[in-house]
This record gives sequence, structure tokens and C-alpha cells, in this order.
Amino acid sequence: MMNIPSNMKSIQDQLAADFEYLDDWEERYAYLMDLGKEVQGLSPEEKTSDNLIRGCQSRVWLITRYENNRLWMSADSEAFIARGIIALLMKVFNGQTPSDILNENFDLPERIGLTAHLSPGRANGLAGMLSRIRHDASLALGTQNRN
Amino acid sequence: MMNIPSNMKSIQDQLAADFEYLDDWEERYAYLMDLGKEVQGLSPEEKTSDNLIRGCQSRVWLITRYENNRLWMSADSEAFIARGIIALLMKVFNGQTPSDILNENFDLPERIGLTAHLSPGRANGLAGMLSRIRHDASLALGTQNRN
Amino acid sequence: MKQSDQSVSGKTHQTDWKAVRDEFPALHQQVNGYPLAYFDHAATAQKPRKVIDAMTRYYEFDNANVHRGVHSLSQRATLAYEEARQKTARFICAKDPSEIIFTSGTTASVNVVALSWGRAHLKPGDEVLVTGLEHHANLVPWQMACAMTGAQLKIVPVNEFGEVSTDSVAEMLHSKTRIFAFSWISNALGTINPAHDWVQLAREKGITTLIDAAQVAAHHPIDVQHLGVDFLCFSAHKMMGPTGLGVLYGKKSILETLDPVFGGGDMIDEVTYEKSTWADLPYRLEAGTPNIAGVIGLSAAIDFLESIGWQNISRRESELLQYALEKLSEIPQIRFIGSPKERAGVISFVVDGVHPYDLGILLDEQGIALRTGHHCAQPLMRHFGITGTCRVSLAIYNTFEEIDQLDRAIKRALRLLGISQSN
Amino acid sequence: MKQSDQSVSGKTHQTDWKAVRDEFPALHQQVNGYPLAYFDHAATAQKPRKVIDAMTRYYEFDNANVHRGVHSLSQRATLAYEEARQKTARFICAKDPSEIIFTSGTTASVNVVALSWGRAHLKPGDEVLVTGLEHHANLVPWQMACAMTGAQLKIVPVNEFGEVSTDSVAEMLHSKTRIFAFSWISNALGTINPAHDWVQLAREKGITTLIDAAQVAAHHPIDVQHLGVDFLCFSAHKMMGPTGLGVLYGKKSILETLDPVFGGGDMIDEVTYEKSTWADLPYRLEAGTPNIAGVIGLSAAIDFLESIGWQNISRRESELLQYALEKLSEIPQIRFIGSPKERAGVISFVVDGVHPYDLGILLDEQGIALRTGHHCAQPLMRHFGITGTCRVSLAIYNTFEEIDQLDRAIKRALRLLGISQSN
Ligand SMILES: Cc1ncc(COP(=O)(O)O)c(C=O)c1O
Ligand SMILES: Cc1ncc(COP(=O)(O)O)c(C=O)c1O
Repeated sequence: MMNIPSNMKSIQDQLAADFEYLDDWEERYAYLMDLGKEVQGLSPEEKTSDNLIRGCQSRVWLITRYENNRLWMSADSEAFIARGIIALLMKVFNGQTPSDILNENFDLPERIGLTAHLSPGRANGLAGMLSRIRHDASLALGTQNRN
Repeated sequence: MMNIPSNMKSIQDQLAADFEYLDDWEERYAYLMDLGKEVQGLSPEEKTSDNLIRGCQSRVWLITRYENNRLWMSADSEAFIARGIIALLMKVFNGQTPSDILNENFDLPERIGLTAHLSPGRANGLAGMLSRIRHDASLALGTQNRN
Repeated sequence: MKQSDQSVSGKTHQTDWKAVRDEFPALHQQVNGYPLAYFDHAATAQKPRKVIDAMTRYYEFDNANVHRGVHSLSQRATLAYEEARQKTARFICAKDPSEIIFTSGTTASVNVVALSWGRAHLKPGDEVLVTGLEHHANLVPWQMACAMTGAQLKIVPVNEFGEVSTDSVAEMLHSKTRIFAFSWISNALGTINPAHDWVQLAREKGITTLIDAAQVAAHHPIDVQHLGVDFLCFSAHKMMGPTGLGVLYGKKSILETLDPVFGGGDMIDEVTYEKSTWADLPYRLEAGTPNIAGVIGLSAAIDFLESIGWQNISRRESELLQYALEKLSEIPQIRFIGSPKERAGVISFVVDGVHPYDLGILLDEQGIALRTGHHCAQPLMRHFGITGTCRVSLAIYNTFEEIDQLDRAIKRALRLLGISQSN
Repeated sequence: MKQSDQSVSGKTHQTDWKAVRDEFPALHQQVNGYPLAYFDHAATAQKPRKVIDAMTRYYEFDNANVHRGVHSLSQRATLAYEEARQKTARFICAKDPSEIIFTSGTTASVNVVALSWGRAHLKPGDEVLVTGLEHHANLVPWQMACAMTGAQLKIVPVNEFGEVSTDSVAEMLHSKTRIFAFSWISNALGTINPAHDWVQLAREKGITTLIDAAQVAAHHPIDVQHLGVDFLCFSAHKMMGPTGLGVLYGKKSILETLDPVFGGGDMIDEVTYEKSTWADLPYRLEAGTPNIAGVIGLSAAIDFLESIGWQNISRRESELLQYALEKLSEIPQIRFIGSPKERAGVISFVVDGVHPYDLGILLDEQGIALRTGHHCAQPLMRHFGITGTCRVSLAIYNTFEEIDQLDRAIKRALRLLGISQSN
């Protein structure tokens, strides 16, 4: 978990390529949910309302930790698809530096046909998760700059 | 003023005929405002808020009196056109019996091209005046029936 | 068990339901490569061409501010606006058009009553009664009114079938109860409450009544005289009319006692810098420029519903409901939430082990629009020990084929989710 | 002095005003046998084709309830709704979309502040300051808030020109003043107030500010950052958008302290039978199904105005205003009410001995739509010793020919009324 990941652009490219192999929406969702199964999840005590991402119809909890100049995250959700989305986010953002996170153009959802999940409405969690990650990254950046 | 008028249908027909002679809207309004000049009006003391017809943009006051089984009315307004409308109403309804008033189909406005003044909005007084007259006629009818 | 609309159309006589459906432009589209099957009627209804056109026409020809203008456009707009009020009055059998207040929605209507009537009539020790079935729109305003006045909110319990028994209502209506506010049809479960009986019970005890008829107006005729209710609220957008418009009906004698909640143009009689006096009803409760186009759209929606006829509407809806219930009960993983004896075209269900959100997404991929979540009835969900359901809500423009499509789509989604029949 | 639009178009460079006018379907009609000349813009604006089409398109393709749906239509509707919020935020330079609350109109926006902020911050001894120019929408709610809280309403006086001097404002903003609520542009006289300066004066004394920008949004760019104002209100229908929709802007830090006025769906976080917690901004202040189509129409109206550009808009409006003032001042019977140095495209006048209603009717007979009456500003009318005026209000879609038509029509009406020049 603490291994330093490769750069975000190439991770996104790799994931987009993985999804491109899949023929139809069924396979894409099946793959997404499979990715979700790998997410470690959170303990009941970690599922606090502070860690709850508002604006998800299925509850999503997300915790970030700033360590060694990098942002580490763990998350959980009640729904399979939301967990799949968590998995994608973790693959891309987990262990990256705050400034890289803030500079990254996260276009993966469009590229793999999951744009719907990015809508700013409150039914979906992706927008909420993304803004929590970015928010925590800017906080971390603040800490870093003060150091 | 206390002369018993002819029946309302024939008064309406007569007025409609008078207006038919007029060539255009200018002549019709000129005639209407001329009719309005004949309206006797009310004294300042009679212009109470009870006598005010709500829903006229130009203030209109109307008083009815029930005497000899007939409804007698006097009215006033600040505006020339509203006084003209008052004149029409008085010609048709003044001195009629309550039951005749309530039974009369008052279609004169349509016939002389003044329908706009009948709209149920609050800019115009005709609807308000008409419903006040009808209201007072039903009250009078109640009195009559109890006698 | 597959029925086609053709084979069924024999049952519903005169009405050509295909032609009715054709009047709704939004229904004729593909979603994710599938024909759209819109089952989210209880959230908001689709709009027939005539409603859309009426508003377009208004903006193209008659657009003007109402009431104070003497020019022709303003006269025309005012006439259309006030005729719509008369039509709405007739639609629910109100005695007088001035008993119809146009608001921005059911939510606003309930809040106006809770704020204005509530402030005037509630005090510590008093009780406000609602049922356990309420939409937040008929619950939260009363919580707020109680918090403000010190009155207490009481809830008539819901049974395991998603019903509220008339006995419980009778028991909880007592000398401390000031108002009984209840939904006639539950948006979450479809339960139809015996509105007339409940109002009678309350009236016998001199208790004021409010009916949340948001789910009723597109489905059943409403007769406020027969109901005897004091207040009744509904939204245009749920009855094939436009968004941003609601109706508050109130008995004239009681509306006349209400202080306005909002102040501004149109609701005043005379204003000085020091104080203002209020206009007559209905204007007193309609501050500011109203939703004129919305009112004209509502008027067209009423015409549309009446042109189809209530008998045809209910026959069609109950046929669709029966068919959908049949199909869905054949899917063993489905557990219905609520099984009220009197049920409108609403079916709520869950699949144990599956979050409604997942199912909703996978159905959307197959063109199915249904609602997942708490349906603005969180306490009711908690009553059933769940956080949400999938809700199918039906309208006359749905087809039996769409229900077949739903059936296939659910099965496919469950396979994908790995929830096999044998689970 | 007769100018044609052709001869003038040279002055206004790029913009083809005839083409702009052609985008407004309602303007191309005859009224009583004359071409309609619509001078009632301040009451409500006409709508360009693009605004009407955006709403039609919404109803034809994307109509669904927002926020809680996972299906595609609901996603599309939500996206459009929230993008419109972002656009509106940008339109007035708000820092954050959550500072934009959609309401049913300016009137509702002001009332929400008066009720929610007022209840929390006003107490006996406090003062609320408004000006003598206010529309009832920014006067009556404050009277009601004062009646409820025991605060006192103070009025900055209007001078003979229909202006409020900044000196008087400075004088009346003092330690007891809690909020200063004023209209940026007077709908009755067209007076443009120095909004930025007034807000600065109030801020220096720590006084909360509210701007009624109902008459501004179609005419001038609004920059809430530059203004530094706490609350700002406007209506879509006055800026070529639809009826039934308004905006309440509030600084986030202050909006966050506001309790909701209405309770219901969408504004809650968690509801139990006993109590509820509120959602985050902006939802907390948007109870119930919003006016979704209206919001989409507003978005199109913003696009339309921006596509023309503020410079072009103000140049055009001031050319029309100058021309109209010139023409009308040549009619000796006309007495202007208000002659503010800074004036938007609004001209109020009376003819002594003639009731505005009579003039309005006789102008309507000649295709002229203008407003007569008190313009929801009764106290201001009383200040001038009149009960009402005739009001010409101009917009970019008006033409110089229409002003000529107005000129001829007034002269003809005055002849008919027997008010000859020599009077
Ligand atoms: C200056 C001003 N404030 C407020 C309002 C009220 O706006 P609305 O009626 O759209 O709520 C108006 C328009 O009537 C206005 O001109
Ligand atoms: C039963 C019920 N009551 C009230 C409402 C609230 O209606 P609106 O959101 O139109 O104000 C709804 C709809 O959401 C409903 O279904």
C-alpha cells in the first residue's frame, strides 16, 4: 500500500486501455465491480459522519493521510459500483504528492464511459470523492509549504 | 333619476346600436367619455373605502339603494373612461328589480368592443362594479323575500 | 405472461393509449441504446405536447406581467392566469376561485400553512398529527412549526404492509390535536389512504385538516367539497404540468384568517412607509410576480387529464399496476416494501444484498428510469429497516412492453451483480 | 427629429439590432390594428427564442426531477440545473456556486432574508434601513420583519428629482442600523443608485447589506465581489428569462448562518420523525422540487445577454432613453416624475388632469404597451403627491420608430381627452 505509484497520467492511460478491451457495458461494470472487491474498506469505527462524503446516494466514506509528502487514502461504500469507483480513484491518486494530485486532469471517467457518475448532482459519489481528495490535497500542500 | 327604466335587454340593444354608428375606436371612446360626463358623481363624504370597488386601477366608488323593490345606484370615478363605464352600467341597471338584474345577460361590453374592460384582473373596474351590483341585488332579493 | 398493448387495448375501450403516449415527446428517445422506459412518474411526470405548447405560445404572444396592466398583453396574460385559477377551482370542486392560491409547489403550499396557520393556532401543549408515511414536505414543515410554537408532533404509526389504520388515526385524534396533515397517496409505497374518512373523523372533533395530494392530482379526481378538507396541496409538475408551480387550496373562511407569509407586490392593498394593509384573497397570499407561464401550463395539463377522463386513467393505471406486480413477483430475489390493499401505481422493492443505487445504475444502462433511494421519506425507510428502495411508478403513458423491458433488465442486472435466483 | 433605426445603427456598431429584435417572437404582432410597441420591460421582459427553446427542449428531452435520481434523464436534468447555478454564479461574480439560491422571484428572495436573517438578527431597538424608492417587494417584507421582531424601519428620504442622496444614506446608517436594503435601480423612476458606494458606507460601520437588483440584471453587469454586498436578489423574468424563478445571492459565510424558511425535500440531511438536520448550501435553502425548467431558461437568458454584450446593451439603452426623453419633453402637457441624473431606461410621467388609466387605455388602442399605476411603489407616489404615473420602460429590443409611434399615440390620446396644448 505504501509503494510509490507510477505517474497518474500513465495509470489513467493503463486503466483506459484495460476498459477499452471490454466489449459492452456489462463487461465494463463487471470489471469495475471486480476492482471494487479489491478495496480494503474501513472498519466500522472509521465510518464516521466526518468521513462520510456528502452527496452520494450510496454512502461513501473516505479517509486520507498525509505521510512522506504523499497523500494516502482508504475508503469504503455500501454499493458495489461506488466501491469500483473508489478503486479507480485509489489507483490513480493513492500515494501521489498533493501538488501532482491538484495538477492532474482526471479524465478517466469520460474515457471509460462513466461520465454520468461525475454529475454535480447529489446522487453520485464520484464528484464528491474527487473534491474531497482535492480538498485534502490542498490542505496537505498548505502543511508542506509551512514546513 | 327615479323614473322606472325600460327593460334591460332593450336598453342594451339601444346602446349597442348607438355604438354601432361610430366609426372607430376614437369615436367610441369619445362617446363613452361623453356619457361619463353625465354621471352625477358622489360627494366627498360618500367616497368611503366601503363604497370603493376593489380591483380598479382608477378608483371607483359605487353606492346602491334598494327602494320600491328596485335597486338605485350612484357612482363616481377619477378616470374618464371608468366614468363612461359607470354610465353604461347605470343606464342598464339603475332602477331595475333585483331579480331582473340577476337574470340579465350583460353582454354589452362584448357588443361594443369593450371586452378588455371585463377581464377578471384587477386593472379594470367593470368586473368589480358588475359583481358589486349583482351582490347588492342578491342582498336586496334576500330582504324582499323576507318581507 | 407477456401481453402486448394491442391485446390489452381491447380492455380499455375508447382510449388509444398509443396515441396518448405519442403526445409525450420525452418518451420517444433512446437511453444507452435502449428505448427509454420512464418509471419515475412519482418524482415528476412527463409533459404532453399541449402543455409545452401552451407555455411556448404564452411566451410567444401573450407574455406580460399580470394584474396591474391596462395594455392588451397584460390583459390577455391576466385573463389566462385568472381563467386557469377558475379551472383549477373547478378541477378540485372548490367553491370559489379565490380559494386557489398559486405557490411554487406542494412544499411551498404546506410550508405556508405551517407558518401562517401554525403560528396563529399552535401553542405549547397542542399537537400536530401526521402519519408515518409522509414525504418530508409534509413532515419537516410541521417539525419546524412545532419547534417555533412549542406544539408537539405526533405520528400515526405505519403497519408492516405500509398502511396506516383508520383505528390508529381515530385514537390519535384527540382534544389536544389542532391539525391533522396527511398524504392521500404515499409517494414511497403507493398506499392510498381513506382521505374522506380521515377528514370526517377529524372534523367531528373540530380538528383542522390538510391533505398532501401531490401524488393524487394526476390519478384520481379530487373533490374538496366531498372531502370536507380545510387545506389541500399539490404540484403541477407531478400532474404533467410544469415545474415551479403548486396549488394551495384553502376553505375561504379559513384562508381569510391567514396572515401572509411573504410580503411584496400584488398582495397589498395600501402601503405607506409605516405599514401595509393586505389585498383580498387570493392575492394576499401571492406576493410578487407569479409563475404566469407555469399557471398556463397547469391549465393545459388539467385539460389534458380531463380529455382522457378519470375512469380511463384509473383503469389503465390499475391494469399496468397489476401487470407490473405480477411480473415483479415472479423474480424471487425481489422483496416488496409495502403491500397496501389500496395501492396507486407505485411499487417499492429491494433485493437483499444489493444496494438500490447499484441496481438503479444497471437498469439505467438498459434504458430504465426508476428512482432509488429514500424517496424523501427517511423515517418510513427506517421503519422498514432499510435506507432506500427501488421504486417503479407508473402512469397512463407507460406500456406493457415497458414492463417486460423492466423485467428483463432487472434479471440481467441481478445476474451481473451475481445475485442468482438460488441465493 | 425623427430618426430611423437605420440611421442610428451606424452609432451602435457591430450589433444588428433588427436581428436582435427578430429573436423576440412576441414583439412581432399587431395590437388593435397597430404594430405592438412594448414599453413595459420593467414589469416583465419579452423572451428571446433561445430562452423559450431551451425550456421546450428540456421538457421534450431531459425532463426529470433533479438531485436524487441515478437514471440518465435525472442526471441530465441535474447537470443542466447545476451548470445553470455555476453560470449564474459566474454571471454575478459569486465566489462559489453554493452562494446562488434559486427562489421563485425577487420577492421570495427578499422575504427569505427578511424572515431568516431578520428573525436571527433583529431585536427591539434595532433599525432596518431602506430608501424611499423601494418597490413593495423590498419594503413590505421589512415591515413584516420589524413587526415580528420589534425592530424599527427607517426610510432614507427621496428628493424632488427622485434621487436619494448619499449624504442622507451616510447620515442614517448608524450604530442601531442592522441591515441596509436598497434597490440599485428604481423600477418606478429609473433612478440608478450608487450601489457600490452605499455598500461601502454600510460595511465601514459593520452593517449588513442587501441589494434589490431586479431592475439591474438585464441592463448592467453585476459584480458582487466589487460591490462587497452580503445579499443580492433578482428575478429571471425581468432579464428575458422565464416567470417563477428568482435568485438569492448571499455571501457563503452569512448564508451558512441562515435557518431555512421552508422545510421539505432536498433541503434536509437526515430526517427522523422527531427532528431533522439540514443539508449543505445551497440545498438547505431550496426546499422541494425546484423550478427546473425555469433555471434552464435563466441559463439561456444569461447566454443571450452575454452574447450581445454589456457595452452594446448600455449604449443602445441610453440612445433609446435619450431619444425618448427628447420626444416626450416636446409634449408640453407631460410632466416628468423624477429626473435623476443617473437614469436607467425608465421614464415616468403624468399629464395633469388626466388619470394614467385613461391614457394607458387610449395608448393601448394604438398598440402601445406601457404601465400605468403605482408600480408597486405607493409610498413613492404619495411622496410626489400622485396616485400613479404612466411609465415607459425600454429595452434593447425597442426601436426609435416605436418611440415615434409612442409620441404620435400620446398626442392623439391627449387630443381625444380634450387636453389641448394650450391647457
Ligand atoms: C425594483 C424591483 N424590486 C422587486 C421587484 C419584484 O420582483 P418579482 O415580482 O419578480 O418578485 C420588482 C418587479 O416587480 C422590481 O422592479
Ligand atoms: C407525497 C408528496 N408530497 C409532497 C411532495 C413535494 O412536492 P414538490 O417537491 O413538488 O414540492 C412530493 C413530491 O416530491 C410527494 O410525492
